[in-house]
Amino acid sequence: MVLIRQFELRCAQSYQQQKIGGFCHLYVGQEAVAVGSIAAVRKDDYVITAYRDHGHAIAKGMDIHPLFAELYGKKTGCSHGKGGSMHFFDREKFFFGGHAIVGAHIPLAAGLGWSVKYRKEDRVVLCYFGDGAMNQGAFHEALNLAGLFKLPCIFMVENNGYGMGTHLHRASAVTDLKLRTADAYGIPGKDVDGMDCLAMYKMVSSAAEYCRQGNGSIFLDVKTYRYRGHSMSDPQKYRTREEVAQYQQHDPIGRMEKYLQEKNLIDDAKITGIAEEIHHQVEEAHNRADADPYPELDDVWTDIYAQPYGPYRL
Amino acid sequence: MVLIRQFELRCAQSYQQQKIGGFCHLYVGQEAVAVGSIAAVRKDDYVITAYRDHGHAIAKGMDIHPLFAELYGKKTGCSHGKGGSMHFFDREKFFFGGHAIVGAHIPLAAGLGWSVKYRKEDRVVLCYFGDGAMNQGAFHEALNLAGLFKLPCIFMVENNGYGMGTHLHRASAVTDLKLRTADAYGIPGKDVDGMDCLAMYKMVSSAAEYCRQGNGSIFLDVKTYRYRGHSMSDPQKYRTREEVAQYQQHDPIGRMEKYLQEKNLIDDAKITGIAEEIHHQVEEAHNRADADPYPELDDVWTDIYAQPYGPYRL
Amino acid sequence: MPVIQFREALNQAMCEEMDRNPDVFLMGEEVAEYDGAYKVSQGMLARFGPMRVVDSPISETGFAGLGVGAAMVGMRPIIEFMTFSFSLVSFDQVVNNAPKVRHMSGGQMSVPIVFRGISGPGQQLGATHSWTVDAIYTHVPGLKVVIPSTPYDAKGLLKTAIRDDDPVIFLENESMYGNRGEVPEEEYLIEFGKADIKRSGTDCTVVAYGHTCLTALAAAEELEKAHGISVEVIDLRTLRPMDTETIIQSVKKTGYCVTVEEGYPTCGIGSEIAAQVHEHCFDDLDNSVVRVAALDVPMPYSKPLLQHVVPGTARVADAIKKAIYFDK
Amino acid sequence: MPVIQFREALNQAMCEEMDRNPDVFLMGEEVAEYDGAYKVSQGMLARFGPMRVVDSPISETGFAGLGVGAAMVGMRPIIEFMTFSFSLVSFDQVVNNAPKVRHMSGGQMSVPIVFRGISGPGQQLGATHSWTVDAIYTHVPGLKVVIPSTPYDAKGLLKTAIRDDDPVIFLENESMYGNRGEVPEEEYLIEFGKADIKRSGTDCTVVAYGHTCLTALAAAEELEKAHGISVEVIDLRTLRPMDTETIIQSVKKTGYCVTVEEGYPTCGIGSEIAAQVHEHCFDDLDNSVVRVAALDVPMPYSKPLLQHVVPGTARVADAIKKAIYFDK
Ligand SMILES: Cc1ncc(C[n+]2csc(CCOP(=O)(O)OP(=O)(O)O)c2C)c(N)n1
Ligand SMILES: Cc1ncc(C[n+]2csc(CCOP(=O)(O)OP(=O)(O)O)c2C)c(N)n1
Ligand SMILES: [Mg+2]
Ligand SMILES: [Mg+2]
Repeated sequence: MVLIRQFELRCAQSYQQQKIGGFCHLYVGQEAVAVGSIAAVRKDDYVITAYRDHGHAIAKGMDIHPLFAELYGKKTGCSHGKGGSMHFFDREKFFFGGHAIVGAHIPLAAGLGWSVKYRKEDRVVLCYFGDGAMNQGAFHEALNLAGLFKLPCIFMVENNGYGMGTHLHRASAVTDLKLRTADAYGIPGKDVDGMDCLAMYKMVSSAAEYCRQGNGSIFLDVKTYRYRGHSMSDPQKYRTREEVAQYQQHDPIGRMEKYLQEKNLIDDAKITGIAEEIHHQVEEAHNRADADPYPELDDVWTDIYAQPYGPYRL
Repeated sequence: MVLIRQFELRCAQSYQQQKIGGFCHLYVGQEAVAVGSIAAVRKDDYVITAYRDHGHAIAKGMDIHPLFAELYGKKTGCSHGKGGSMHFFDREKFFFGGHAIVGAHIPLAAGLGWSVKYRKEDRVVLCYFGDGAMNQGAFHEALNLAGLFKLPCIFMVENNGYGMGTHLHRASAVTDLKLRTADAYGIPGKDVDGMDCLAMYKMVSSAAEYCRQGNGSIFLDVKTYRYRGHSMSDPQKYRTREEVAQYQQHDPIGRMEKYLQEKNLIDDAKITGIAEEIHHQVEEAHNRADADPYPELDDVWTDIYAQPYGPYRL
Repeated sequence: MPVIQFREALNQAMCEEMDRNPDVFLMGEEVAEYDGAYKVSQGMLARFGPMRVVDSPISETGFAGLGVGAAMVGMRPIIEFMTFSFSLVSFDQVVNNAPKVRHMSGGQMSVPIVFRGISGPGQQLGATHSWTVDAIYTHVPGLKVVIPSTPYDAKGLLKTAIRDDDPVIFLENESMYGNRGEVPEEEYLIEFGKADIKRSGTDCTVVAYGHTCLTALAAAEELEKAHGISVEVIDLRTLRPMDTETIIQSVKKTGYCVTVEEGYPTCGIGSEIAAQVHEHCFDDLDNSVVRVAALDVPMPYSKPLLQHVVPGTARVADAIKKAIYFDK
Repeated sequence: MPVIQFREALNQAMCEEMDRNPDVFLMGEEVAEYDGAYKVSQGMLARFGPMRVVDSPISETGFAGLGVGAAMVGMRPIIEFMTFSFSLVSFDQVVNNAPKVRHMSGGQMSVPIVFRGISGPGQQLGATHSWTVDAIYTHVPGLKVVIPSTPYDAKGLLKTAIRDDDPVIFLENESMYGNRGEVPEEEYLIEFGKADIKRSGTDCTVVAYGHTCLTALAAAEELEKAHGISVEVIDLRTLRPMDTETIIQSVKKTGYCVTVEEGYPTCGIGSEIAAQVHEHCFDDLDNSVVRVAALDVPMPYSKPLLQHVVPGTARVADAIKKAIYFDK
């Protein structure tokens, strides 16, 4: 979580320095969701998410240097500079992106789940999306398929209360989101505190168990909060500073530190030590990525087809 | 209902005689749904439905001659021969089609409802679709909007148990369809016997009242059955003759006749008389349509834009 | 050589590839228990069982996307659209997810998926059901677009499509499913990006594909018989990649060119070919390229209107005559 | 004359039409309380209230369709897509329901709706977010497609679009929202289907529209200064209907033609123009039409790659030189 937090803060800085282009959606505040849930499953379980994907990528074990490089549009980026902030991928780590069209990756998650069932593998799929995404048709169709075919998917809404500037109650006719899936798709739903890493861990552990046993999908309404704007260019007039401050009192990192201190598993020195070490790691990765070369211009022709059939004449 | 039934049987004949092209989906067996529901609302309430639209068009008061003419592709058709079986329309009768892409008209119904609310009119929208259509994203998005904006719409699923050859339980993760809308969109749902015209009438009367009072939308799971194949070219291997026969025992027309007889409102002679009169009416309309002229070839250039800007040069 | 129907050729291609590779499966509306809305998948459920031949709900976005997701981990889904008109409700899945995941992942992920089904004006189905989607999908880099004109081509091209590591749009035509043709018993594949000269000639090049190939061949016969005009008919077979080379060589020889398609004319396949032919054969052309397409209108239901909108043999023959300044 | 921003011109057009006609309303994501993702609708909620300036959930199919339904009973919805890349998830509503209801109802129903928003390669948003949808929507009869290049045109064309009785696709460009230009205080409308010659010249015709118009003008300046080449720049203003007549007249005068667009080249706007120009100016052309478009690849994120893919002034200038056989 500390790594994600520091990575994101460094991104914010780089964005201001115009090292990062396009949209950049930070995960600050939501760290416990990705970290707790991904820790609860195996390395070879599948993960797929939307455009606010930095946290999941890091939690899934991606090295941060190719992430910085991707953000800076460098050839060494995880997607060779072609994807950017919203399109992190790592095939070897079973991280399937990073998808920028709201809701459109949820059917892909059903497809990952389908492959697991088809191949009789012992695997689950973690699929994350926002509260705003639940009003897309793609969500509806995918969840019906997952319910019907009993696919081993854990669908998690990272319910941070807002889709851009629109509060949940202005976008969704029903705000108790788990109701939407239990009765509509036969997919049982649970609420979980997404600011509490351990709660996430426990909930996803048992959900994964449920899926692995062939019971079909599960839905989690993960209550969380993003501290920063929707993207880097959001003036945030739709909420008060007080609201943000209130959530920050339950900061997932602070809570975890407190918990570990209470259990005597960590002390202040250790905390500072970790923070410094990570700071170092982040700076180092950033510096390296910053110095990396851009792709060659001819690289625009690659990664389109498996066997390129060459540039069209025009 | 008798008129619809006879109209449809005549269509079946005409289809076999290749007077009708394209797809032709008959309403035989479902008559009580359109008749009971449309009778329960006012002439200027809005109606919109899918491609199985003959029944609704007739129930909404459309003359059958332009319907036959439409089916035969004639200039006198309600849509000048451009729409065909799946695209009956009557602006003056407030019948808004006839739409052939499954689920795609449900957002239009929300739009009709929106206009009513916006203009502060005293009107309701009746929107029909099939059980298969409920798995389309368009359904989900439209119902969320209707629930959120509290639009005066009665959404009716004509639940005849099949989407083409696929039974409801093989297409929908949840088969108690009213559950899908109550908890997902805050739109209350009720079951109703769609083989019983009076039950439809009563249910829709009270639903319309609910909508007119500004309470928002309502959803009805209308249990019905189609006696004929999905369209005229369906071998119907997915169900048994017995199943069809069983439903036919509850035939909506037969039931209505029995009811009226019990109440001494009609006798056998009257029933035969009505049937003959309608038979006559149907034959007359069919004959007239059959003799009507086709559109001029140049008519392909009309009805595309309000002010045609002429054929493109090519 | 056995003579079989177009639909059987497609069925054979799918069955052979499913025998060959357990990762191949077929999903779509009514493909399994119903044996396919147009009987293309006849008998496949019985043969391969319900995990490999799968009826889906009416959820094009859902199952097209499911296919893309499955393909990302190396499965080889064949997704049947009952018609490509219905692919438009899942357009984003087809033009964004399928062809761009490889790109946005920097080449880490392949999406070996085939979307197949009917495209074309159809049999009086009205404006929304009668899409010819050739041009729309050919527009999109990352997709491949394939369209056979004979049972032989159908089988060979579909097998290639299923083995291809990229998303393929495979276009069929309802009115051709019953067409018969020779198809060898031994296995064969047909390479993408190679046009096939279905008829050689010296007076005019006609570029066609899929159903319009048959129209072009009929027009060519007619002109040969009636006026001794020698028409060369090029069957593109794949629209993306497009074999511009073969077109250019032919036009350099004949000096004239006609394109034929059944979709909307504006920004169509004919527009693209015309632009390219003029570019590469500027000094060889003795007239501008003549394009034949559907009239630029929504497809009407009424039969005479429909027949007026969709180009038939007579319109193609007239276009050839116009192209080569033949007046008699 | 007041000088205002492009986005203000759009805002004025909407406000004036909403003042004029109570049936006009604006709906889209973040258009109301947020004042628009790109501030085009700034202040409109405050002025017109929440029934007329409406925030919608992230449900493009839902609200695009809602707009079509409302239009069927005579309302005049302006539906904002945050970008037209997102219109692809509601493609069926835009290309089937909006433009075909009039046709399929035999002319009984009008659908006076405006879909507006950003189209174009954008600022490093990656392949799925960077659609230039010009060609795809221009392909479809029943739609009208409008794309302004100046604040003046933006206001006049948008007002015409809102009053038009047919569905209009109105394309804007993010990078131009801040551009300034003169816009008169008195009311004016700009007719559809009339191109505007933004610069006259005698040596070469360049056909452009929207953002590419600015690129073309810059290239023309440059060539004039550097080499005394006199370039005529035609701004199409509307892609459907397209003012082929003005293009033809210009090409007949100059003998050369270049097209410029920012979308995918295959079956693009340039393909269509090239095909038509060759058809109508076969004897007037001294070279084939040269097309400039984005490279035929998904849009990459990385800035240098993106700049390589999207045509800039240099590429347009080179194309003009190539077209007129200028080598120096
Ligand atoms: C189909 C589509 N519509 C609109 C957008 C623009 N958009 C990007 S993120 C976003 C808000 C999403 O909110 P939510 O799903 O709650 O996720 P969060 O940002 O809160 O993580 C919007 C409207 C998009 N990317 N795709
Ligand atoms: C988007 C789309 N997909 C598929 C079809 C083909 N199709 C037409 S009707 C139909 C079955 C619909 O079933 P249901 O909604 O239950 O209505 P019913 O026919 O029973 O009245 C299908 C699959 C279509 N028209 N549109
Ligand atoms: Mg959110
Ligand atoms: Mg049904």
